[in-house]
Amino acid sequence: MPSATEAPQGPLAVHFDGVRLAFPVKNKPEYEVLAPLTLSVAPQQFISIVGPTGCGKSTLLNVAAGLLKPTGGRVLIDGAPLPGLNRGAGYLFQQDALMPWKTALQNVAVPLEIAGIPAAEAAERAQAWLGKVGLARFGDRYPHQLSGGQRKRVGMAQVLIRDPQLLLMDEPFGPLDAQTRQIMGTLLLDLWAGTGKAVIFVTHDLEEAIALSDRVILLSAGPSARLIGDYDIDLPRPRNTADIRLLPRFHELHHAIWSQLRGEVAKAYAEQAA
Amino acid sequence: MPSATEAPQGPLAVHFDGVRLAFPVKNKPEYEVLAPLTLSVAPQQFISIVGPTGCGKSTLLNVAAGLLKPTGGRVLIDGAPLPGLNRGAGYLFQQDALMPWKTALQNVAVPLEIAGIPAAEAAERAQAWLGKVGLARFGDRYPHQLSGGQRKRVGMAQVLIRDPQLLLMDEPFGPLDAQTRQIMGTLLLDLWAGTGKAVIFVTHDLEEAIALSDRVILLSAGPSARLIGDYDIDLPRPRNTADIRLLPRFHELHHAIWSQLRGEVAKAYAEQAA
Amino acid sequence: QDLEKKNIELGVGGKPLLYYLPLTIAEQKGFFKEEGLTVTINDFGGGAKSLQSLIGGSVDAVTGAYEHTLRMQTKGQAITAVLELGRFPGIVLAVRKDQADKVKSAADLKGMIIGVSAPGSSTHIFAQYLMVKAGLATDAASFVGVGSGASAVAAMQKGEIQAISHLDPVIAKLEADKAVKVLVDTRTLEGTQAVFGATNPAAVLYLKSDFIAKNPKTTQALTNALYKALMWIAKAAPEDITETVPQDYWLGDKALYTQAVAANLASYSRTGVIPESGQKAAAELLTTTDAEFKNVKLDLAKTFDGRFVAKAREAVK
Amino acid sequence: MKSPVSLLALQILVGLGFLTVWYLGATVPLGEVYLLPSFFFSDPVAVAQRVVRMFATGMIWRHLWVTLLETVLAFIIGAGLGISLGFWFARKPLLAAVFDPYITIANSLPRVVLAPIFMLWLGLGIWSKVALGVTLVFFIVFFNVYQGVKEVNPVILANGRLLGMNERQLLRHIYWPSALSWMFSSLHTSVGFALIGAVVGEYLGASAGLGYLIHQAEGVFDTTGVFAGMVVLASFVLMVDAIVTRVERRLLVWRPPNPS
Amino acid sequence: MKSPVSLLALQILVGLGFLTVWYLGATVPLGEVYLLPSFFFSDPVAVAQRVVRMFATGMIWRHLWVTLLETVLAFIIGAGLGISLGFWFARKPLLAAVFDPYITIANSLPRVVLAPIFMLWLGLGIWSKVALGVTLVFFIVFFNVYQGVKEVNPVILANGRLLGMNERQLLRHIYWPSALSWMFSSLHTSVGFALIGAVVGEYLGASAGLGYLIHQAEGVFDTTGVFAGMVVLASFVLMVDAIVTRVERRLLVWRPPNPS
Ligand SMILES: Nc1ncnc2c1ncn2[C@@H]1O[C@H](COP(=O)(O)OP(=O)(O)OP(=O)(O)O)[C@@H](O)[C@H]1O
Ligand SMILES: Nc1ncnc2c1ncn2[C@@H]1O[C@H](COP(=O)(O)OP(=O)(O)OP(=O)(O)O)[C@@H](O)[C@H]1O
Ligand SMILES: [Mg+2]
Ligand SMILES: [Mg+2]
Repeated sequence: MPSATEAPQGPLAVHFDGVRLAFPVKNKPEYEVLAPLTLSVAPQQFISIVGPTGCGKSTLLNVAAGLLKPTGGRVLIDGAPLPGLNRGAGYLFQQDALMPWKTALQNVAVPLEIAGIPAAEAAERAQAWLGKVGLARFGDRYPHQLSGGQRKRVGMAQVLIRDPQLLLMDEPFGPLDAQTRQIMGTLLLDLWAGTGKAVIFVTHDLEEAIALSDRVILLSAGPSARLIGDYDIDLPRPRNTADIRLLPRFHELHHAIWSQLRGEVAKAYAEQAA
Repeated sequence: MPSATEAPQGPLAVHFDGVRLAFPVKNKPEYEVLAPLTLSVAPQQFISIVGPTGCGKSTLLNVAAGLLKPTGGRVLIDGAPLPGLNRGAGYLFQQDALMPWKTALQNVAVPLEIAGIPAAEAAERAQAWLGKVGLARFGDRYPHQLSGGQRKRVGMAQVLIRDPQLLLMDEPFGPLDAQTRQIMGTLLLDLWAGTGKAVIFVTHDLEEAIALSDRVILLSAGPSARLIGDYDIDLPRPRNTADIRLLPRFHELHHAIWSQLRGEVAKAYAEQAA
Repeated sequence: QDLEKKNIELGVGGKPLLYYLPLTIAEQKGFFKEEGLTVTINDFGGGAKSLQSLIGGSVDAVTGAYEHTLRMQTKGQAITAVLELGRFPGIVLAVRKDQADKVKSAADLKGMIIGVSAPGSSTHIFAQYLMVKAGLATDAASFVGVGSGASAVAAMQKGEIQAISHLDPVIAKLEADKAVKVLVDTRTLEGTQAVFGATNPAAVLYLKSDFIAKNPKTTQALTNALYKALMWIAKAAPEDITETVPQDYWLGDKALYTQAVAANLASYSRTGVIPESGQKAAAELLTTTDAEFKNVKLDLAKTFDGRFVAKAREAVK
Repeated sequence: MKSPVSLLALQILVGLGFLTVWYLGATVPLGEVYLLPSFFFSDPVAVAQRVVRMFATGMIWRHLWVTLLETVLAFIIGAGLGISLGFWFARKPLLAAVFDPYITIANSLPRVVLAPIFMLWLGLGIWSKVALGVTLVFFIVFFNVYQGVKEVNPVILANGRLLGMNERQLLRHIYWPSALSWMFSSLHTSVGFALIGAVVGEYLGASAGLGYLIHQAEGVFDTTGVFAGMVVLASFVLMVDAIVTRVERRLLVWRPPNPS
Repeated sequence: MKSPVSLLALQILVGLGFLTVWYLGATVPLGEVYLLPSFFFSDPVAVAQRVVRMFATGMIWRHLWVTLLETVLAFIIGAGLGISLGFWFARKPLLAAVFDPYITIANSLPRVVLAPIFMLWLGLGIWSKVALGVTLVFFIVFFNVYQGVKEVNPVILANGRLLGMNERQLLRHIYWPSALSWMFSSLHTSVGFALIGAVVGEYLGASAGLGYLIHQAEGVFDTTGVFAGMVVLASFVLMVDAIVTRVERRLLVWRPPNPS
């Protein structure tokens, strides 16, 4: 596992090279979300990003997905600058992104269908994926007939079924209960382990971040968020996401990150409220 | 504080009287979300509802808000059957519900404006509320220019500014980081304390539920969710939502609820995946 | 003069047509003003529309087909003509050049596709009348409405119709293009008499009968103005007329227009009076072709009121 | 919402009220004048008799068939063109920007004036009428589909693209279903306009069709005939619209039921 | 997206291309025949000269003013009615269900046939033309606003109601802004139809206006005059549409910029 301080070796799954992002705001100076930020995510690395709300985590994922063009710097994917959309990435959006005109099953099957897989096989594999996320019986429901957590899980199946080489996940387990979260976390780790996938995972749940990741990145409160923490999670793998929380090292890490994060959020709050 | 086992005394803020809810599903038998369920929420009571994803929490809130008509049973508000919409309730939806054509400030000011408060005063009070939720500088942003957590907080300000007598909150702190969650929780408790408001609070964060509530209700996994746990949270008030987690009684309660919940989720998962 | 009504709304269906030349002359020469009238000329999509406006009360007077006064009797509407403007219908039946050998008379029209300006219009009835007189049934040929503008020319050019019953300038244009051969021509005295045995009133000035009763002086003034125009036309050379009408009426070709004027010059009424023989001819045209007239007793005397022309003749010397 | 039966009853009630007003206006004088003089409005009894006669003698069928054919063709071709161009332009902003003023102009040209050109190019048969209808239907559908495509939810669109959809697949899986309700809204308007195109076309020059009949009746001031033609026309447009509504229901099953 | 200047250049280029085709088709024979015989199409040079003359002599102003007035009135009244009835019906499903077939029928009646009735009721002045335009604009706007109101996001609607909005406030704060883009889509289509209504009305019977001029020119086969009238008409509709677009931009500032 590459350490946070070592220079990254071999091809980089994603390299943010001085990426800066600012939004134009009408009648005001632009709003700088990300101050120039450099960050490398090695292939096979599972990296979590935490930070106060509104600091720019989703924005960073949007940049990695090629949906937002950085105002400065550039994004390298496996060493090559990202030309436009990042077609190798699978992105689970923070918002609902299911197609409301397709049933859960159709939504999950769509990525396979467009890849040219016959409809019958696509449906079969999609049904299997619905089972994995605990929704085997909900295949014929339209999104508006599902609960928030169910929609999120359909979205997850939709992204994962393609088996993309880079996974961008924006609070994927937000609307799930703790138990389901663990089940989904285990599912994600199983999928990821040994496949050479890189994962960039945004969450507000620090325990989850530590339990799943190789590395936890801490962003400062915005505007002009900077990378203020880069923690190597040197816990053994394979992990059981429930049991690992009992290890003393887990608590050390948690405490270290948490105290830094707490200060950051307090600052952000004070600043924004001003 | 009324105990869960005692018969509720005095006027009931909300009384679910054998409420049953089923959705018609095309070409299939109807899908029963809630099996007949009886539950009383006393005025001034802060009650949390936890349960596995998709069990029917949002549905229950929709019924309380008068947005869904129960298929069986009835809802009494302060003793009177709910005729249609529950106009005394403030409901923070699980989904985004901000008006995209209004800025954050306008969104927060709208409930005051429609109550006939002059625009200038409404704007001033809305600005103060934006400050309370840490978004003082974001008043002129449209919803699509805000992050997920920021939108949720604007929604919270929009609901709370009316000071409704019954608060229905569906995972209000879901997309917030832990620290902001605590700040918002404290804000909510301050607002609630001693005002005679009833709060029905849906969350997946058990610690949060215990830290905030008088009572935690546990729903079984759907379909046909039942009320399977009703825990009186006998922790002292006023509470500091951070420090209270250190009390041994907190851990006792947490452990008790958690073990029941875990079993339920596992069962739900097994059933749904089948 | 103390006219009952000085501001007159006048309706016409296709003002630039030579059919209505006297109206344009009266307007351009200021004859209405001389009579103390302020006339607004409203141009309608067709003669039928201008009649409807008269019945509806939005216009006071119409220059239109005499036939309308007869038709309105069957509808219980009292309409009276006071002045004849044209004495030949001006309708021409022509066949496409390549059919000229086959079709020598109306009897040969059997089974052909005939273009008319509109179904039910005077051009339609005229063709039917010719067929009936030639011993055919009214539905022995199929009739196609081809409109009255360039679309009529297009229909002939495309070869979609084999014969056409129409008016100038469509006929003039087709003749100039050498696209048709004329079979029956009621633009001339001889042609008209050959068909009807008499002249046959075309455009007239008509008004509602009760309007005439209530506004005799206004009616007189209108009659005078148009009568003056008729007299002026009777004396004018085609070139004078061309110079008098707005340039826009020239079909983009001054010489061609002058030629058309010359060809039509004889068709304008010399006396303004509709002769009884003409009234009968017009009535016969309708009764032979339209089932609706079969059982109706037409009162021809009510369709024309000659008092105003008589006075006009004295006033305008 | 009422049951279908009582809804029908209400509809019929409204229709009867309308007919009563018409009948009274046309036959009972108010003081001196008739509110709806029968020269302009005929009266419902006469119109009904005429309609019955039209069907009894069977003469109407040929005309009805011609108009039906023209309407349906105009509708299908116009809607097809409108939908395709709407999609195409919405996906090619530069193209749309360049042609925008020309489309606005074309939309505003009075079709009646263009009739001779249609006749020159397409003859007197059904196609010149179809063309007239197409020029009406096209623009109504085009503007709506264009806007509908641009209204697609940007998150769903981004998701589709990241799931690997190419332009064609985006069209099929995202733009098309998302623009459907826009499209159908315009189709409901278009049904009427397709018919108007056909009728006006026949009105300007034809040898058959309802427009021809109406024009003929108008030429001889047979108001009853005109209204009878319009009644036939109306019942017939209700049919076409019902088909559109049925297709719409089929395609939009996924929508949440209407709130409130 | 290109800069406004190069966009304009492209637009002009397209226009020039179109004029060239027209010019060549009308003046250079292909073998024996002209592609666009000038009897039917005139030619661009002659049309331009005629337009210049129309303005030079000043005779056009009076006509232009009449048509402008009619168009703008038809547009405003038609859109106003369409918007209000669209909202009203969308909020009263029973009403909408009962009147639905009648609206469909009314939309399909050929306005040309109704012209005499308008003239009867409204006289020969501008109002009968305005009425004709209104009957076109109304339906286009109505159907879209009706659908637009029904498309409102149910969660936002529920939120508004729970925030205490009464029907009027829902209309103002939720239905109206939510239906705006639907409304504007229909307004763009309507601009053209308002003009068509005015011109066709004048065409059927009037004493002034562009439609009157065109009709006069048509009667004497003055194709140049017809096209000159249409050119004036086109430039004038571009103006009205530009105003609509400007208002639209103002009212829809809150939208996220268009993706892709
Ligand atoms: N279109 C935009 N215009 C202006 N500012 C924007 C726009 N989009 C986002 N922002 C701002 O950028 C900042 C970062 O947003 P982002 O969505 O990346 O936050 P986040 O870290 O994902 O927050 P959360 O945890 O709440 O989801 C926020 O302050 C937000 O207000
Ligand atoms: N319109 C509908 N038709 C059919 N089933 C529905 C409909 N709406 C919701 N459901 C079902 O009702 C159940 C309860 O949904 P609800 O949204 O109340 O869950 P929840 O407890 O809020 O879940 P979450 O924690 O994921 O938000 C789910 O299984 C869902 O699939
Ligand atoms: Mg985010
Ligand atoms: Mg929920």
